[in-house]
Amino acid sequence: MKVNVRLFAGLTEIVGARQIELDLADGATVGDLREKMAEKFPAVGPFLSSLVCAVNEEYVPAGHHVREGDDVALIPPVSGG
Amino acid sequence: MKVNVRLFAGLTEIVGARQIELDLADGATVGDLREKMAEKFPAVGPFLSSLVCAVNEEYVPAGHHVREGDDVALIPPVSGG
Amino acid sequence: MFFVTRDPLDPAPLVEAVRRDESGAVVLFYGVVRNHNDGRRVRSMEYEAYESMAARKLEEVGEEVRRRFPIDDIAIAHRVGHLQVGEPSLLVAVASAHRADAFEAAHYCVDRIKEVVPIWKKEHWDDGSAWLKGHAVDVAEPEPTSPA
Amino acid sequence: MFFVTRDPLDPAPLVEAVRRDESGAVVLFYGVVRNHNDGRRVRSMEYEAYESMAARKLEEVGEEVRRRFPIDDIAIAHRVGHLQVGEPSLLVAVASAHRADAFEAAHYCVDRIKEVVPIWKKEHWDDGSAWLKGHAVDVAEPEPTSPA
Repeated sequence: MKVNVRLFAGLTEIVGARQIELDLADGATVGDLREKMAEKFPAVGPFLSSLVCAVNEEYVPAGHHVREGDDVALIPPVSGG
Repeated sequence: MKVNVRLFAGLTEIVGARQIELDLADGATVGDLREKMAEKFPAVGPFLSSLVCAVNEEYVPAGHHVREGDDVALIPPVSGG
Repeated sequence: MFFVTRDPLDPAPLVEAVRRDESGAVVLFYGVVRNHNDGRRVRSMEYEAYESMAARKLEEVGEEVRRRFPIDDIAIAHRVGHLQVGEPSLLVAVASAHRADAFEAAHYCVDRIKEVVPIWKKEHWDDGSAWLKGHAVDVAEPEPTSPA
Repeated sequence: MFFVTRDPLDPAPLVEAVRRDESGAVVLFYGVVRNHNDGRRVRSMEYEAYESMAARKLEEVGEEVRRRFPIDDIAIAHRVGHLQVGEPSLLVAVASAHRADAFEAAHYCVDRIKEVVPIWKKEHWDDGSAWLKGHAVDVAEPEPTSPA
């Protein structure tokens, strides 16, 4: 399945895009998505451990299953306020 | 010596004036002033222990000597804010 | 900026006065007349002050807060007269580089104002009124007047 | 009232929104762009948000604060875009009957915003710029979603 992933802040600059498309196996988890991300964009590797995934605007753990059509975002460490 | 004493809040209502004149011996202390006050206005008696004296806009202890021309005020428990 | 006034309080000038370009946080406290106290319905509140001394004491409290907390600046305004429910009687503005200092300093400041500033309030109910009990000023233990 | 906006922040509507006739205290917090950080001179600050999620998270934080503290109400506004030194990026307003609750709730609220709301800032200096390190969101330990 194809999943669109939103990127923000420094991640946007590393990848060079605000949104990317990843090709994932059906039943893939957020953990799988992160591995695919590191594979496709090696420069993201050093930051992967600090990234958290949001699916449909809720933070989800690595074991969460992604479904086609989900609104997925990779969230770097936050610094609002 | 004659000393003018400012009164506030509930004290004004008990005494019926915003300012009174007391006749004190030269060298009188704030403690003496309070006694004179209780003598002249017996209704103030029950409240005397909670009253503090300010001389020239500074709180002073009971042993403080009052001088002619001092700006004296009796300060009931405060409730600003 | 420390003052006692009969006019409605406007927070904007206080916030302007305390903020520096170094400030990352401003905390603004509003003391507001509320519609209840000690289980009674309050209709309005009358504030009386020994005005000249109260303004001096507000400044003294402000200076004490400046000594105790690493803040950029502090401002205090207290209103007197007859206030309706919802109207602010007290504004305290504190600016600091870091937020914890502004929160702590503003809270401490309000506590001190209630202990030492010669202002009194009288509650008005539907069927009467009374001066609040208040806090007897502690002359034996004044606030510190030199740096701690 | 919880929102993310590109427009300059105005505190008055937030204070209006949170005050009730029961409220005796309103605490208003301003997070402001300051001219220094980590020993460097800051010229301006750029805020980026995952806007729709950030607005939801501000509301979630507000609801968490309402559950944890006996307050009358809370409102939060966060600005995004390019802000100059001295401009507020964040406003938090809390009203309560008693002042300690408003101070504590507002302080806790700001701490939580910095932990969970998807907003990022980039410092601009005279000779460059960088995204701030920030706080990795803790997914294993989300904020409580039911009453404590």
